[in-house]
Amino acid sequence: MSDYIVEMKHITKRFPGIVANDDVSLGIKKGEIFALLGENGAGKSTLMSILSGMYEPDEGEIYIRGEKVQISSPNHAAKLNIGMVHQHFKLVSDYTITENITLGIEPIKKFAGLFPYVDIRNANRKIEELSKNFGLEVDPTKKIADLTVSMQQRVEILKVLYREAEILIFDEPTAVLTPQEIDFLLGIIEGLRNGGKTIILITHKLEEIKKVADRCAVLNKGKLIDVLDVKKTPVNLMAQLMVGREVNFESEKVPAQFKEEVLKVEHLTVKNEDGFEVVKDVSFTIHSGEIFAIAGVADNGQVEIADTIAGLTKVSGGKILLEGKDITNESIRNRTETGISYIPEDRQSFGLVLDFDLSTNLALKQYYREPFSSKGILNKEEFEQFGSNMIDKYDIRSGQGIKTQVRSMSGGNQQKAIIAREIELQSPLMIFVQPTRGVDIGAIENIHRMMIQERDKGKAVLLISLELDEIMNVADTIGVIYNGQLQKIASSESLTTNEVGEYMMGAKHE
Amino acid sequence: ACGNDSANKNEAKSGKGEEGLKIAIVTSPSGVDDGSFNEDNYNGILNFIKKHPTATVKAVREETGDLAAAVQAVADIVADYDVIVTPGFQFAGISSIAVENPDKIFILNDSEPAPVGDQKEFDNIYAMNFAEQESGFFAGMAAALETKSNKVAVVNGIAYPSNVNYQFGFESGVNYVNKVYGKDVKSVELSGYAGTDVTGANVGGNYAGSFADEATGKVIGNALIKQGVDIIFVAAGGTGNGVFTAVKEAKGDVKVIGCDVDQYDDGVNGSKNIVLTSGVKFMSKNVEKVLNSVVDGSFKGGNVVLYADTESTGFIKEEGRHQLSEDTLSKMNEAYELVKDGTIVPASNFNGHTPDKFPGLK
Amino acid sequence: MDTIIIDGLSFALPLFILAIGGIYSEKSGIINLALEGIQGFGAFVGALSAVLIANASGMDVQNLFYVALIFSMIGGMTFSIIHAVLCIKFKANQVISGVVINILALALTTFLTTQINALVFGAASDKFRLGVSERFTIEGLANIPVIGAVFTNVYPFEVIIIVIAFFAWYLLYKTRFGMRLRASGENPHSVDAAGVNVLKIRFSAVLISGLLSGLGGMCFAYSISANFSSNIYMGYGFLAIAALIFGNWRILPTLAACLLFGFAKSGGAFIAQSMALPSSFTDLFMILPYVLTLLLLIFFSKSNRAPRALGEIYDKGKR
Amino acid sequence: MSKDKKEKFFSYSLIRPLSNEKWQPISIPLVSILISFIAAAVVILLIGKNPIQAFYNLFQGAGILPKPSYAGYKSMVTDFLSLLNAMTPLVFASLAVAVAFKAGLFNIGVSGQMLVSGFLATIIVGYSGLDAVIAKPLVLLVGMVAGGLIGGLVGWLKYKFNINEVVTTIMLNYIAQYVISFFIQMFYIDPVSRQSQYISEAARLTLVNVEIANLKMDIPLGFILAIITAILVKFVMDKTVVGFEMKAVGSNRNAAKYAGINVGRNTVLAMVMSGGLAGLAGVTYYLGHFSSIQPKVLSSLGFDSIAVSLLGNSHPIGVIFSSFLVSIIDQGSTYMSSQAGIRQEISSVIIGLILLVSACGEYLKFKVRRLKEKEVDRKERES
Ligand SMILES: Nc1ncnc2c1ncn2[C@@H]1O[C@H](COP(=O)(O)OP(=O)(O)OP(=O)(O)O)[C@@H](O)[C@H]1O
Ligand SMILES: Nc1ncnc2c1ncn2[C@@H]1O[C@H](COP(=O)(O)OP(=O)(O)OP(=O)(O)O)[C@@H](O)[C@H]1O
Ligand SMILES: [Mg+2]
Ligand SMILES: [Mg+2]
Repeated sequence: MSDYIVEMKHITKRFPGIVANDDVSLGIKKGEIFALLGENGAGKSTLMSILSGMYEPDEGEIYIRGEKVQISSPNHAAKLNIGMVHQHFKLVSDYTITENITLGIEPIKKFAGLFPYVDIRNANRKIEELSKNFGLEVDPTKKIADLTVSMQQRVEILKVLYREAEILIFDEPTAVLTPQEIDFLLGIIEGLRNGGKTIILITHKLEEIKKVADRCAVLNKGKLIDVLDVKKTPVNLMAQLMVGREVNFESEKVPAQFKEEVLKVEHLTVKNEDGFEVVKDVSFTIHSGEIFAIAGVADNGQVEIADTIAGLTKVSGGKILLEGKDITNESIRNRTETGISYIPEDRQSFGLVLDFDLSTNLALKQYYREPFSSKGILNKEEFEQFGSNMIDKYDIRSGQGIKTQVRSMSGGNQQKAIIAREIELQSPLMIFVQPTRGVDIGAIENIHRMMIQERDKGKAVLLISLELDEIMNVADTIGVIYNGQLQKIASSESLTTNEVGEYMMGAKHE
Repeated sequence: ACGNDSANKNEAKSGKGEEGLKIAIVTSPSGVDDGSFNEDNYNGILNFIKKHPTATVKAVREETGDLAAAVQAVADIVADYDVIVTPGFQFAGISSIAVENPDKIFILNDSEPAPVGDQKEFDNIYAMNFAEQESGFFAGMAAALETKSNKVAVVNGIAYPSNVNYQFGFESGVNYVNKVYGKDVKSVELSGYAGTDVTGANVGGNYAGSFADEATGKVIGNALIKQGVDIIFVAAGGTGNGVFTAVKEAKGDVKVIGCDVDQYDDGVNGSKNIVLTSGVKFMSKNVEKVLNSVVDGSFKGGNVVLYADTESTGFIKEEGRHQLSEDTLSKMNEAYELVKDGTIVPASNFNGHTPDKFPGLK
Repeated sequence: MDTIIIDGLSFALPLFILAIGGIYSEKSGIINLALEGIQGFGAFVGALSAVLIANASGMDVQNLFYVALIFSMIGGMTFSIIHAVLCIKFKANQVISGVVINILALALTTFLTTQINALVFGAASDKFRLGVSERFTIEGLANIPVIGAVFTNVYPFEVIIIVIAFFAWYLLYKTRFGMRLRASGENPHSVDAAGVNVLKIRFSAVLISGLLSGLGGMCFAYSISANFSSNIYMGYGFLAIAALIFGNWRILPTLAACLLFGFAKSGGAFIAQSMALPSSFTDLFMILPYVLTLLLLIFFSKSNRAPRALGEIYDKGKR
Repeated sequence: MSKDKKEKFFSYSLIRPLSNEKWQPISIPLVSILISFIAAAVVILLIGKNPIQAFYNLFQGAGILPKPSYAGYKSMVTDFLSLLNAMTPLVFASLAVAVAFKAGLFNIGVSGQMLVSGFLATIIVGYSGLDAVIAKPLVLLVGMVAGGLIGGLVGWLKYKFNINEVVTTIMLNYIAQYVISFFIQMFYIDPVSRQSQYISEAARLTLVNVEIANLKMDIPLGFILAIITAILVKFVMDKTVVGFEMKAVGSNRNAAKYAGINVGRNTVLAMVMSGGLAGLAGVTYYLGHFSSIQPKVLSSLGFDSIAVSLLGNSHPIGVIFSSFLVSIIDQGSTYMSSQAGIRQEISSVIIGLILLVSACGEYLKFKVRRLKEKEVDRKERES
């Protein structure tokens, strides 16, 4: 009997053109928080998907509590008390919290002793209780569609707990959370560990690992590099091991040189589908050579601002001027032409056509003009040429190069592809929404560097991020949004992280 | 070389040794099993084969019901047969094939061949039409004689000449009974279903507007029953099935009169039968007759209309296949003789008479 | 006026049960354009069974109404297996599978009907003749003005459909199976992650769909002509799909859509009769249900939403 | 170890010929067709007939193989031309389905669009007495415009009111069927044929009964156009900005919108193209293959084309071949039925089977890939 609760031995998993896991062996002790670290596409998700029964390994063995198992399905994994909180939540948005949590193990009662029905009322009570026990309060009768991202994540965690999982896997759980929420989540995770559960945590954020993890495995290109004792390993060594080079956490930048106005937003008001005002009378200006960041807790209207500027959402009041030209009612295409690059929040349903190949996706904003096409006829060679250049320039990794179907690429690399495409447009205004979400630290560094580079070239950059660190790090000017209103606009030097946090919570305003 | 021989091998009824007459029947989408028009023609061939066992028949179905397709289907197979039987107006266009294949014989039913140039009759086409108005006349008589509510009706498909013939014949029959036997029977017409014949004239009647719309048939049937009609002559093809169903579902004492062929079997309704009798065209008999003429060498092409005088039209009077009273039967038999000898000439679409005024209506 | 209600109901309810069949399949994520073929095949099996049993036992087909109904359900379910296997096991495009099944159903049933009539009954015929279904009237209620028509000349199957529809509603919205089924159509990955076999759920959903459609087909056969023949393929399967989309994939609104079709259809016939126009004009009134649907959809479609995963081939690896 | 053997058998008989992904768009349908013919052969055997014989007759009937005897003025050439004549509208109809499909739309209403364009072309040009030189192009134009307008309406309703195009097209099918039936019955009926009156020869897109070398043949002018159109469609879809945008909209509406593509315009445009193609199918059907219209009948071609377009992988050139195959089976069935004594429904059953099997093409592809991977694995293990 070994002292590991989970042991993975010589796991290999291949996908067309790539070995996602290459002879990986790991042991995880009961009651520890075990972190997985690695660049985008290193094989972290794949490895954990194997453990949670989503994939079967091509080679290798798995031992749970010392017993050899073949985990054939998530159901089987659940029986072994393994539960995974996926980054892309697997929730039915039309269903209530209770319905989602109990899905698959619904409590049954019989009507007139004959007709079975799902006993929702009882389940509601149980879940309310459970959520209180773990400090994850939710209203079980609420529909998923009405929840914030962090609430949805709570539901995912509750789902796993409801199934009495002992081994909990979290795949990049913090990528979509605000700093406060992250702290809260990490607290929960520690609480779970202290309650005797075993936790596996995938994350790109070293400080999180440092904060809660006991040990940490580093993967690179499918291979296990090392397993580290977190307490004893300095952060930059972890980073170095993972990326294979020295990483700079603080972005170096020269002071900004503001030039002429590029974007001017005046009294912008936006309503959502239900007619509810999500952006209220927002005004700000971004200059050439300026990185303007909007800080705020998720769902406070910042994404809508970006969507509206890019033309995806209609304006219900106010004006948008780009380089002095009123673009309030312009088509999306015209805005792009006038000069907007846009990295959208939702890369899978907006940023990419997942069934197209990489080269096509890279040309998605330019296909219609010279040299990609002339007189309405596409020039395929130009697509390929351009694609290959971008892959090299931005280090986009995938199984089959420009011919890779984007769907099969790792999330981080999908993000890189979008960034490459948008920066390459060289628009005077660049809008970055959550540009580093799900991206490894090496790549984050690159993205930040590129943003600053573009600024220095005289571009105006609008950055929208939930990560305060990121904002403090790269922004020249910060606007803090709360409840659809800009609470404060000031230069980044004049604000402390704490102040921004207070504005974000609506606790402080002008 | 492989097609012909094996075709014969595959054919169960084919004789050994000597070559028999090779017959094909090409039909509209409903096929030779339609229990009605096509089947009756087919039976004529089968009866012929019973007496000439070396002869063979092959049934081919054209699936679209389109005219051009029907002709194409005949063209596809004409090379391999001696006689082609084509029941249905859809086949009027075979005349061009007939001209191109003078050694083949065509038996066309229900239409005249389409003219080729000026030619309207062809040596190798025997085109037969029946005097539907006579069959309709007997149906009308039967209805008028048997009705208790004194309300009867005829349901048709579309007001093409053959259907108008049935309708006018039926109305002639009703009027004849009213006049001769002093009854007061009304032929009910639903206002919304008046027919417009091919000349654009309003001919009244109950036209469903289709030959294949059972649902509308049922609507009309129900509406008629609601108006108190207790005998319906159904000359509406597939649409007629709906009328049958309406009558079967109606609990009252309502009956129908079949059309074209003996439809008694369609009338079974539990232990009862709703078919009073059927106003028919004796097609199988005539098909057989023509086939006989082919083998004995007396075949002669031409376009003919067949009347009661050759016993080609009439009604069903075999024991157990109808529910006419003795009295009705004898009155109808009387009239049959008068139709046969030309004393009574029921109105048809274009014979110049009307149901209110035709020879024989005293 | 009564006729509008009576005929309207006897058309709307079979359409409704077909549409419920469609809802089951589509709520689970499988587009079912095969309704048309399945209802025909169901009616074929129902009619064939009735005729065969009548032939073997010497019973009157008339009395085999319920036998026919039961076998039509079995038949519809059996035939729907093709759709299920194609879409679920073989990952075929669901629209195409549906269309192909329709083509196959028409070809097979016409072929088999004539073949069986010739071989088994020795009589050439392209249809199976059924006894008509007895209609009943609930005396007291039938006398209520207007509403009374609902209780007049009712086919027994109308009652059966209402009962089954109620059960279908209960199964879909109240039970474990129903919860999982609807979730499979919204987000199959969540169902899979919950340890439930999405493919099995979808398979059962398609089979239920076949069962209900088969019943619908049989009811049409009884209500229109009390025959089985290729006339059963009148496009009602497609109409049912239109109804369920109109009803936003929910049972009650779909009932409303079906009633609309039914009443517009019988109403059209009624107007045609009362306007005293030549029969050719009936065609113009026949478009009433379809035009009405399009017009209403203009107002009601905005918020319509298909099950999110409808038509998606479920593949665990894909997200 | 019989499982291993079985696998080996599969790998040699199936994978080898199928594993080349480049050829899969061709090899997979071919295998599907083969499988379905085998299945059909079993059916034919079951009813006690000779399948080889039947298939042979099928091809004879379609003008692919010579018949032992021909009627006057007929030969294999004339049969073959009839085949092309029948195939022409099917090519157009399948292209119509394929184009919509690429843009993520299902055009279930090809039949209705065909009927409307056929009818309008009939009454506008077919009865006009115009000269052939003007009439024929005009027929095409009217067909295309009429079909395009209906298609456009469908697309517009979808874009503007979110009305599911499946519903719209089904409804429009019914409406077209009834309304046109009404007009034919009222104004254009031929009492003998009970169909619409025949159109003038000048307007007809098929030259009928052309006498050449003692043969009377039907020359389908539309056929050449169909081939050109298919190539054109392929070009537009693969090589042009318009096609690119339509495919993007079909693949991911959100991303298309984000990329600056006008989703509404492309939805409408795709349906206009699809409808226009359906219109061409309509005129080559009602004013080419046929020359009059049956009232109240929707051609089944519009539905068959959905499956045919699949069989051709929704690929314009593939569609030509799949239409060809399906037309052969359709056209040959009368002769087969007459020669082999097999009911024509069998031919529909064969078509059904082919489509059924080819609907599983994706699965075949998937299986082949899996088997190939396994083989690679085994080889690796062995070495
Ligand atoms: N189902 C699949 N089919 C093909 N390739 C796959 C599949 N799943 C993963 N891959 C590939 O395997 C590699 C590892 O992917 P994985 O998602 O495990 O990486 P990751 O470490 O989680 O990356 P990230 O940090 O971006 O999430 C990637 O190159 C990815 O493209
Ligand atoms: N059907 C598929 N074919 C190819 N690759 C796939 C397929 N499905 C998933 N993948 C890839 O498999 C990997 C694992 O998926 P998973 O959902 O765990 O990703 P993730 O690492 O959480 O994603 P993200 O980086 O966006 O956070 C991803 O890289 C994804 O792109
Ligand atoms: Mg990952
Ligand atoms: Mg990731």
